[in-house]
Order: sequence, then C-alpha cells, then structure tokens
Amino acid sequence: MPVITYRQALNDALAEELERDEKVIVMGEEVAEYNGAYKITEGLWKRFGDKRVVDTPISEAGFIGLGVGAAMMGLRPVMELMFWSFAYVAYDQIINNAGCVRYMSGGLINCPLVIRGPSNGGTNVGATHSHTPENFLANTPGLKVVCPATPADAKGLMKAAIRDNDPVCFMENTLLYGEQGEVPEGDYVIPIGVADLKREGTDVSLIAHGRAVLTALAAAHRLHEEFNISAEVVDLRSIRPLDEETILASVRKTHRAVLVDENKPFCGVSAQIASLIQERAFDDLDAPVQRVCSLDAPAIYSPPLEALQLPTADRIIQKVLAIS
Amino acid sequence: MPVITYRQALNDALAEELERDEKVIVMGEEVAEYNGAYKITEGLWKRFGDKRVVDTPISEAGFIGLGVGAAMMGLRPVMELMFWSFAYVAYDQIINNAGCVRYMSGGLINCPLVIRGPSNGGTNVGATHSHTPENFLANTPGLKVVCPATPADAKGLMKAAIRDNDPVCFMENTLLYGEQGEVPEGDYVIPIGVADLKREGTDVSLIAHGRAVLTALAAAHRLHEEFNISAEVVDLRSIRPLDEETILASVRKTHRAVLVDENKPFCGVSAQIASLIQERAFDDLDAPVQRVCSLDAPAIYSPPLEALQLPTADRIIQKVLAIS
Amino acid sequence: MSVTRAEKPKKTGPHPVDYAKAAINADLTTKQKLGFLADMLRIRRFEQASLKLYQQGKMGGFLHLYIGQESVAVGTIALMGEHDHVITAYRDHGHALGVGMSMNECMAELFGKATGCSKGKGGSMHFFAPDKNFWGGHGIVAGQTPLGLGIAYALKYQGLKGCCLTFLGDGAVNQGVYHESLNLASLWDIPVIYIIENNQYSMGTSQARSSAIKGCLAERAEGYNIDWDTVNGEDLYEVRAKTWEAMQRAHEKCRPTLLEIDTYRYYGHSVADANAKKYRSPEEIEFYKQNHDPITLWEKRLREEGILDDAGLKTIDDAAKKEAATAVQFAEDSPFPELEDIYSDIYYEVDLGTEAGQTGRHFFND
Amino acid sequence: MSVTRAEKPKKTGPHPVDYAKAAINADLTTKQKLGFLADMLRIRRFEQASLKLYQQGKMGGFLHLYIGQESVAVGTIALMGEHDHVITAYRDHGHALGVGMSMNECMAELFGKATGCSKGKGGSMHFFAPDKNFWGGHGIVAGQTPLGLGIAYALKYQGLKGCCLTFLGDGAVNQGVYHESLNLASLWDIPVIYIIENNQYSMGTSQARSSAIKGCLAERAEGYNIDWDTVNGEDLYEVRAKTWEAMQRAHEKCRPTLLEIDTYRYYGHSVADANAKKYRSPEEIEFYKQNHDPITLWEKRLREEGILDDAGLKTIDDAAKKEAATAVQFAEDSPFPELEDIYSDIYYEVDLGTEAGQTGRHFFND
Ligand SMILES: Cc1ncc(C[n+]2csc(CCOP(=O)(O)OP(=O)(O)O)c2C)c(N)n1
Ligand SMILES: Cc1ncc(C[n+]2csc(CCOP(=O)(O)OP(=O)(O)O)c2C)c(N)n1
Ligand SMILES: [Mg+2]
Ligand SMILES: [Mg+2]
Repeated sequence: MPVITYRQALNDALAEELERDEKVIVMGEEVAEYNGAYKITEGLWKRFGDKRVVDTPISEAGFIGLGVGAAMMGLRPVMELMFWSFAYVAYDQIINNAGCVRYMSGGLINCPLVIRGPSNGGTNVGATHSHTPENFLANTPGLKVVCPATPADAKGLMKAAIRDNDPVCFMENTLLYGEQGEVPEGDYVIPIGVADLKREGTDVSLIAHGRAVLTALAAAHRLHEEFNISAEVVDLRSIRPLDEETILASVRKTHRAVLVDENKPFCGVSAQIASLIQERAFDDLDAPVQRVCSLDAPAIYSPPLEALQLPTADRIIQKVLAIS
Repeated sequence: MPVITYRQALNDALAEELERDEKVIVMGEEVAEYNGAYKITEGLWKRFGDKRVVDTPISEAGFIGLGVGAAMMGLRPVMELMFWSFAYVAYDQIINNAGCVRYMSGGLINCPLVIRGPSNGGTNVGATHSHTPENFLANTPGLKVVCPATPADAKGLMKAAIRDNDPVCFMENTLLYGEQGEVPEGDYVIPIGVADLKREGTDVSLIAHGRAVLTALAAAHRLHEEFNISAEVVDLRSIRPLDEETILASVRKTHRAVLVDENKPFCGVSAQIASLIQERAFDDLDAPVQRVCSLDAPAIYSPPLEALQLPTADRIIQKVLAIS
Repeated sequence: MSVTRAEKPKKTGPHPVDYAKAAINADLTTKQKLGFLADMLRIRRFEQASLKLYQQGKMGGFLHLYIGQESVAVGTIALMGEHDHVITAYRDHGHALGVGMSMNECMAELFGKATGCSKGKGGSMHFFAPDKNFWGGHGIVAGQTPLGLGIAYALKYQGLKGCCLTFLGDGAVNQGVYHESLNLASLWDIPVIYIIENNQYSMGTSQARSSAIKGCLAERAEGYNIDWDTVNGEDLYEVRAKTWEAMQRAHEKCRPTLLEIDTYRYYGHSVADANAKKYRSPEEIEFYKQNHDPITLWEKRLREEGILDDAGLKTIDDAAKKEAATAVQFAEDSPFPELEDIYSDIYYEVDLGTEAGQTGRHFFND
Repeated sequence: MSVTRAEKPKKTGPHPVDYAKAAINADLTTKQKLGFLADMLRIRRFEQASLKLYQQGKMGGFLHLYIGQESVAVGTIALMGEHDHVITAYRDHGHALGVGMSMNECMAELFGKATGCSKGKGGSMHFFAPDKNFWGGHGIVAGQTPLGLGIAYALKYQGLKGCCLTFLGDGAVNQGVYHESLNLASLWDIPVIYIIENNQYSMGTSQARSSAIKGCLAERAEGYNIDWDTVNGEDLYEVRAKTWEAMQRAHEKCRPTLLEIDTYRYYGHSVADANAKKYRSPEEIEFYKQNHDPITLWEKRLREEGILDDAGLKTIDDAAKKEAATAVQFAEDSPFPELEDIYSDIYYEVDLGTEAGQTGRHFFND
C-alpha cells in the first residue's frame, strides 16, 4: 500500500469524488487559487476549474448557508472552514439549517453537505482559533460528526462523508496533516459509525478520537515497555453515529477504561463515553472510567505550555497506573 | 414570605439592581417599550428610562458584542436573548469575546456581563426555537452558567449574576415564568455555584437543573406515594461553577442516582454529572447512574408529542425502578 | 418614540405608472385575474379559520398571521415558472398557499397532525413543499437568506434559467447573514431575488427604531452593486410588474435584485402578541384596513375592469371558506404522530434504512 | 482572475488638498513630526526583529506583519486623547506600539513569556493595554467590530467626549456582525469610528474577488446613513486630517464615521503564508515599496520641510533598532509561564479569590 500523508489522503479523496460526481463542489476561503490555507485542496482548482472549486469571501454564515441551500437542491457541497473555530460565526446555519431542516420539513428535504476543516489546539494560535466543537455538534441529532486520526481513515471517511446524504461535520487536525500512513488504493470508503481497534490489549482500554488516538498509541507503547501493561486503543473515528458496541466490547474485555479527548472536559465527548460505559458495562468495570482531556482553560498561546495543555502520554500513563 | 411568580422574581431582581447600581443596563429585543416578549422587563423602561433599558434591532451578534465591549469598559449590561436559541447567531461573540477575552489579555480585562433569556423546549415552537445550550456554554472556561428552577432561586441568582464580575449565561424557562413560590424579601442574593437540596431522601438521588427539577420533584412525590421509595432531589442551580460536593454527598448517601436533564443526551449536562459520579463515587454506587434526557431528536412541534419528548415523571420513575 | 404611521399614509394618488399596462399584466386573462383574487382570499380565509382554532387551543406555539399582506405572496409567486423557487421566514402561510399547497396539509400541520405538510414536526413556522419549489418556512430571523442564495446557486450551477424569491421582513435586514448573502449574490452573479416585506414593524419595533437608513431599506443594495426597487404592495399589478423585472434580470443575466415591498399586517406579530394594539394605534390599523386592504383594492379594480360583480365575488369567497372549513375538519379528524415518529426524519440514511443508516448508534436514548 | 494591482498604481499626482495645511497638522511641532517618524520606525524595526526570531523558531502560531501599513496606525492613534480608545484585529503590533506599549512586553508576548503583555497567553494576535486605551488584538475576522461599538457606547453612557477607533481589514467587511454594528452605530448615535485598512488583499484574495461594491468599500456606509471617506494611507497628513474630522464628529455629535484607508502590506498574510508572492506579483510588491512606502514618504516630506537630515534619521532609527534588540534580549531572558498559570486569568472572581470565586468547582480537571 502506498504511504501518503493525511493531507494527501484528503486531497485524493476530494479529487476522486469531484471526478466521480459532478454534483460535488468544493468551496471555502482560499481553497481554489491559493490551494487552501493548509493545502488540503492543492491542485483541485487547476484541475477542476472555477465552477467546481470556489473561493469565498470571509462570510462563513453566508457561504455555509449557501451550501445548505444548494445541498437541499441536490448539489453535494464540501465546504471548508479554514478552522472549525470559525464555525461559531456560522453556528446558526450549521445547527438550525443543516441540522434541523430535514426534521422540520417532515423528511421532505435532505442535506448532503460536508463541512470540513481542522479542529484542534496545539498550534499556538490562541483561544479563539483552537476550538474543538465535535461534542457540541454531535449533540445535535441531524448532524453526523467524524474525526479521522490516520491517513487511511481520513481518505475512507471523507469519501463516505461526501456520499452520505446527511450533513457531515468532518473534523481534521492541522497537527495530523503531515502524518504519514498506508492508504489502500482504489475506491477506499470506510463506513461512518464504525470504530477501529488501533491496538489490541487486555489490561485497559484507551478510547480516543482524532489526534488523541496517536497520543493514546504512544502511551500504550510506553505502558507496555515500561510497565508491562497491555493497553488496547479504540479509535472512535466517528462521534455520531457512535460505535458503542466496539467501545463496550473492549471495556468488557479489559475492565478498565481511560478516555483520551482533546475537548475541554466539561461535557466533552469523553463525558458521554464515560456515561455510556458506566451505564452499560457497570458490572464489568474494575475501576472508575478515567478521562484525560485538554486542561480546562482557554487554549494558552505560550508554546511550551500549550504542549502540556493537550492530553499527553504522561497524563494517560498516570491515569492508567492510578486504576491498575 | 411573599409568594410571587418566577417572572416577577426576575423583574424584581432587575429593578433592584438597576436601582442599586447605575452601571447596570438592560438591553435586548423588545425589552423596553414592549415590556419584554415574555414580560420579564415589564415596567422597567417606564421606570428607568431610555438610557437604562434599551430596545435593540434584531442583531444579536451586534448587540451582544456591544455588551461585551461595554462590559470591558466597566458597564454591567444585562442582555436579553428573546430565546437562548438565538445565541447561535451570536455564538462567536459569546464564546470568543465574552468567554476568552480575559484569558487572552492575561487578566487585564474582565467582562461583567449577564446574558439572559429562556432556554427550553416544551412550548411547541419547533426545533430552531427550543435549544438548551447550557452544556455547550458550560464547556467554555471563562463563562458561568446558571439555571434557576424556582422564583426564589431566580431572584437570588439573578442578583448574584449581575454583581458577578465575570460573564454569566443565565438560563430561564418560559414554562417556569408563571410558576409561583416564596421569595425572601430584601436584598436576597444566592451565591453562584451552590446546589440546593430541594427534597431530602435516602434511596435514590434525582439530580436536575432548571425545569427538570420540578419534574424530578413530581417523580419523587409519586415514588414516595406509589412505591415507598425515598428520593432526594438535588437542584444544581448553577452548571458552571458546579457544586460537585453536594452531588457526591447525596450519592454517597443514597448509592443510586438518576439524572434528569432537558438537554439532548449526547454530551448533555447529565453526561458530565454521570462521568463525575462514577469517577468520584464509584465504590458508593449500587447501580449505574441513569439519565433521563429529552428524547434525542430535534424538538418536535406536535404538542402532545413534544410533551413526551421532554423528561417526564413517568420516565424518571421507570429509571428509578430499574435500578432499585 | 414610535412614529404613528397613520399620520403618514402611503401615497394613494394616481400612480405615475399604470402597472396594469406593464407587459406581464397586459395579457392577463380574466380567469387569471380572478384567480389572484381567489388566491388572496384562500390565504385570508385559511388564516381566519386558523386564528379561531388557535384561540380554541387546538394548536401550540406561535401563529404569525399574514392577513393584510396577501398581495405580496400572490403577486410574486404567481409569476413563478418551472425553475423558479421560493423560501421565506416564519410568516409563511401566504407563500405556502400561494405555491398551491392544499389547505388540508397546512391546517393539519398547525394542529400538529401526522397528515400535516411536515408531519406535525414543523408547525406554523415550518411549512414546506419542495415539489412545488417551496423551501419553507424558517424560524430564525434572516436564517433563510443564505439558503435562498444556495437554491439560486444550484439553479445556475445546473444551467437552469430560474431564480429564488427569498422573502424577509423589515426587521430581518439587520441580521448580518443577510448582508453576507447580498455580497455573495452580487459577487457571484446569483439569480436570487430578495424581497423585503416591509410591514413597518418587527414585533413591536417600528422600522425607524430598528434600521438606520438614508431613504429606504432596499437602498442598502447600492453598497453591493445590486439593483433594487421599492414597490407599493397594495397594488397587485405593481407587485407583479416589478417582480417580473427582477425575475427577468435573474433569468437573463443571473443578477440579483433587492425589492422592498410596502405592506401591512393587521394582527399582532403573532396571535400571542398581547401588545398588538399598543405599539401602533387602533386608528392606524383601521386606517390601513379601510384604505389599503390589498384584497379590497384588487376586488375594486376587477369591478372597475368590469370582470367582477357581487355574485362572482361570493362564489370565489365561498369556495375559499369552504376549503378552509374542510381543512379544519380534515385536521380535526387526522391522527397525531406516534411516539416512534419522533425518531424519523432526522437522518435520510436512517429513514431509508441504507447501510450508512445502520452503522453505529444514531440516537442516544435507550 | 486576480487583478494585478501594480498595473493600477494609486494616484500619485499632486493632492487636490494639501493636508499638511489642515488645522490638525498646521500646528504640529518639529518634535511631533519627528515623533511620528520614530513611531513608524519603532513598528518596522520591532517587526523586522520579530520576523527574524520567528524564522528561528522562537515563536509559535501566526505572525501577521504590519510592515508597509505603519502610517495608518501612527497617523490615527497619535490623535487620541484621554477618552479615545482603540481596538483592532490580529494584525495588531502597529496599534499596540502606537499607543505606547513597550517593545519588551510585546516581544515577550511573541515569545510566549510570562512577562508578555498578555502573560504569554495571547500571542501575536492578542496584545492588550487597557491602561493605554488599547483593547486588543482579536483573531476572529470582524469579531472586534461590535466590541468597538460597545466601548464607544460606554463612553457616551458615561458622558465622556471620546470615541473608539475600530480597525478592520478589507476582507472583514463581508462578515455580518460588522454590518450589524454599522446599523447600531448609526441608529444609536455611537461615537465609533470604523477604519478599514484596505491593503487590497485578505490572505490571497484580492478585494475584487471578495467584495461586490459600486465605488469603494466605505460607500456601504451610505446604506446606514453614516458619514464616510476614503483616505490615501501613505500620506500621514491626510490620515491625520481625515481621522481628526471623524473624531470631531464623534466627540461633538456622537456620530459614527467609516473611513477606508488605502495601504499595502509587504509580507505575506502571515509569515507562514507560502503564497505571499503568488497571488500578487513580486513586481507589484516592489512597486509599492519603491513608490508608496509610508516611512520613506514621510521621511522625504520632513526633509523637504527641512527638519530632517541623514544624521537625524540615523539617531531615530538607531533608537528604534536598539529598543528592538533590547526587547529581544528581554524576551529571551524572561521565564515562561508556570504550569499552574494555565488556570489563572480565566475568572476575575477566582483570580481575586473573592467569595464568588470560591463557591463551586470552576475547573474540571483533577
Ligand atoms: C435571530 C432571531 N432573533 C429574534 C427572533 C424573534 N423574532 C421572531 S420574528 C421577530 C420580528 C421580525 O420582524 P420582521 O423581520 O419585520 O418580520 P415580520 O414579523 O414583520 O413579518 C423577532 C424579533 C428570531 N426568531 N430570530
Ligand atoms: C471568521 C474568520 N474567518 C476566517 C479567518 C481566517 N483569516 C484570518 S485573517 C484572514 C484575512 C483577513 O483579511 P483582511 O480583513 O483584509 O485583513 P488583513 O489580513 O489584510 O489585515 C482570514 C481569512 C478568521 N480569523 N476568522
Ligand atoms: Mg416586519
Ligand atoms: Mg486586507
């Protein structure tokens, strides 16, 4: 299998879907002539032209709303938010229009829209640019939320998202764009709603999504090397729909869970997972479910401090040791 | 003690604070000449005049942002959102400006702002008008979130919110406005961050906030009458800061908890509480923590159905019985 | 502070242009003209019936009546061809009936019945009929404005000669997303027509208290290099003539237009508006009813043209009343949705039972 | 598709008005005039130093350089009196230094040090000095525009004769909240001055590709009945004269103004902008540097006025360079924040240990 970057995987997925279906359009700030602020759309404008790959003004509410309207008419817009943080100026359009229009119309309408972009801290861009709203978005029935951690998942899930007939919030991570990995060739599609065991283990389940999966894998490696603890790593991949069975199966096997989550803790995704596990696997648990989230403050700018604000392998290991 | 409505309690609190401190201003759509869409500000414009009580155009992002700027300068604006649902067009201003400006300025600025209005389903106004974003807002370090359930709490907490030097999201409920209750006279202030035992019990803890507290009390009454189960009802009152000790003390006493929450389930407030309880009172629990939330769909219009979509005493009782 | 509008009645003198002579009006048949009367009366009778039933407690939530504004929906929507679409705000009954929705499905929706146009899930603010090019019905003020843009964008993308009539209120013009939409519409040559239904109030706030302007609200279009016009909404001919001009601009040049149509609502902001007669005088309301009622004026016009008499009017009106009564009965007789219906119409993939609808958990109650 | 601006240089002919003669400029002392040169050079030298250190990896995040635009911040901010305030976007170094912030605290902030103006919590985009009436430094495009309104609102509320200079970019004009702010400013007579620093690009997008306009961006003010003007930003006298006019309007009549100041940035959108020379030609950039550099032009002017010579320039420039070098050393030598500092400066009540800061749990890590 070819080894490519997460960025390239996304770019390939977009190109293949643009090629496959002329209803697909790519739209956002600087996605066309500039090739994307993070180069995810590199070369697409040149290849597919003005009609299919469209630069927008800085008007997130306006252009996301436009995407919703166009999707209601059957186009399949893939809208880039340069950062998911900027979703907050388009929040009404995402939640109320993309998220609710099917319900309010009694199912007469569907909205095959993808909203994508990076959603992460860790790049020292400060509090306003480091939001991770997957918890909020997944709170909304009507939206789907996907957070791939690897190049293969990025590609397979992006293709699934574009083909999905419901609105999908697709959350990438600037710190992952340069990560490399094997990606199957051909029309590689991963169903949304299926978690992935990124590492098997027997003593504790580390459950994560997005970049936190890599942090969990690093912790699992060290737990094995340094403490002879066998940690299983479950990558949620999709937040809504959620693959609860894989989570529960893992916990029923290991009897211990540490959740790793770059969200802020209060009502983060891991709060939902903790709530789920204690409810559905109560008797299987040998210890309380633990959470490792971003430290509960706005994202700090100072580079060495921000590195500590995100979940670290150290903090995961401490939590595992505390319940082992 | 005089018995007054929740609406009157809020109105009294606003009037008293307007009287006490001339930095307090009340602003929002229809709050002045119209006396408020839900009459919370009735009479204030007449009494305090144009300068203190201000009608705005339909520009939530603009006027909430204006409130943030004015608060940075030392005014104490109390901004009404006609519905908290409309926060989504002002989300960036609330999260990024009100919520982050203190941090990003290294503590040079503070923002004594109150944003208030009803946040609830149950009035058949459809999906876009029935959001309950207390979970989202409480996710943001820098914001405080308060959800009073009774007239006394509404008054005491509103006064505390206005005097607080940080931004407070104050979430009311149109279905509570007409509820009556005793409210202490005089300068009645309730500290933010202190939960309230609304009913003592020994067999199970029902933990709730906002109108769900009344639903929990109704369920507790019936549990006692019909099943001889003694349910304790903890009213969180404030979501952030959160009175964890009162929650844990109750669960350590009863060994069982059912959380009642009008949020949608995924990452709702009760997910955080469930996560907390299982983490900090694991060995005290005789059964998994259960949650009763709004049924997980956009708010349905159809009146008889929407009544079932919100948590009901029946659903609470079923959950209690399931773990008793 | 609020301006008493009754003191400044709209110009009633002879029109500088007789819009009856405009090309789009000159060829109208008698049947078409009577049809417009019927369409306006359908709206009025439907709403009068719904008002009564709302007051009887048959409905929940809000009921925003369109009565007084009927000529706007009818005048514009009747111009729509195969590829012309329409979207509006929560005051949507007029537009819904205008595109030809049946009173049955609309009334049943108000009752929250499973037979409603949105299966009882949307209510008064959320009528939809995509098969009739009607995209709702939207409750968040100005939230529909970029959707209209997107609909028009999709038409252009597909090479269709069409447009999207996108309605908003005079209070909605101060929402930012509307301005973002104006810029995009002009920048990208999108065939969208924004129509401000200026009924002078947003809830209890007069236009003067909500919008800083030079001349009129539509003039803001200048800043985006968009063509604009103001329209006397009580004159159906004028509404048609000016809207048609905009539609041609959209069809032929893919350029947007902003129209501001003066109109008036007789009832409160919603039926629950207790202040309906406080922020404007009863005299003002009465003045409009007497002098500016669009149905009365159209009726008068048709009489002047010699194509309507008392009997003709009665026939049309009776039909509207009967349709409304039938709809009420239909709504009464219809079932409410079932409890499990709460969980349908959320995800297309789930509703259709596709593979994508079956992987993972979609709903988080037990 | 992008317009090559170098082909359309700004008008360089003789100004129709000589703004040096405007009242606000006529009385300037030599010291003041040289002071403006010093202020502009401080900005440039500070940023050149920071650029070097950014490239050495001493900083994280973004670094948006103001180089080329110095006359705008200096020309406007130097007019500020006791009750005049200022707020801007993320390209904020010029404004920060303009209000008199020390290079030390600014450079330390870029390094993420505890001695930074925001204690290392804000970074380049979030400089603040409320004691100098400077309210930041805001990263969300146009997010600061209603804050500036609120600051001005508070001034008026307190009966103070002041204003808030509220800066935004040419790309920011298409965010809705800015339009909401314009309406509120005019409707309520708020002494806010919106200043569009039109450097012709928002990231890689030329103004022509982002904004549909008739004449210029400022003209959109018409729709809100706001006074507006365009300003040749390379002429410090003109910037001062026209800004002062707006400030007087704010002070005396509490009326807002919208100014559009033409300017140009030499570097990429941020230092990380790999395309800096793709969306505009190197020739275009060079053209501006050669013909429109605001510092060079001001220097030339002062020489013409006979108050500056080579030696004088060197003294001023050396001082700026030295201050920058000292600031770099200061930043290098300063400590980073401690881990526990992550949890301060979130809630005022917690920071001050008040009763309100101690009830309930505020932070949700263990
Ligand atoms: C964002 C938002 N803010 C406030 C409201 C509440 N609201 C509903 S309608 C309305 C008045 C709108 O007036 P206008 O646009 O003139 O339309 P009209 O009701 O006159 O048809 C208000 C304030 C809302 N639905 N959405
Ligand atoms: C709401 C929002 N959308 C997008 C961005 C990303 N972004 C930052 S600056 C910028 C360009 C702004 O251009 P302009 O307003 O002209 O200011 P300039 O950079 O030229 O000073 C963009 C797109 C952002 N910070 N906020
Ligand atoms: Mg109106
Ligand atoms: Mg610019």
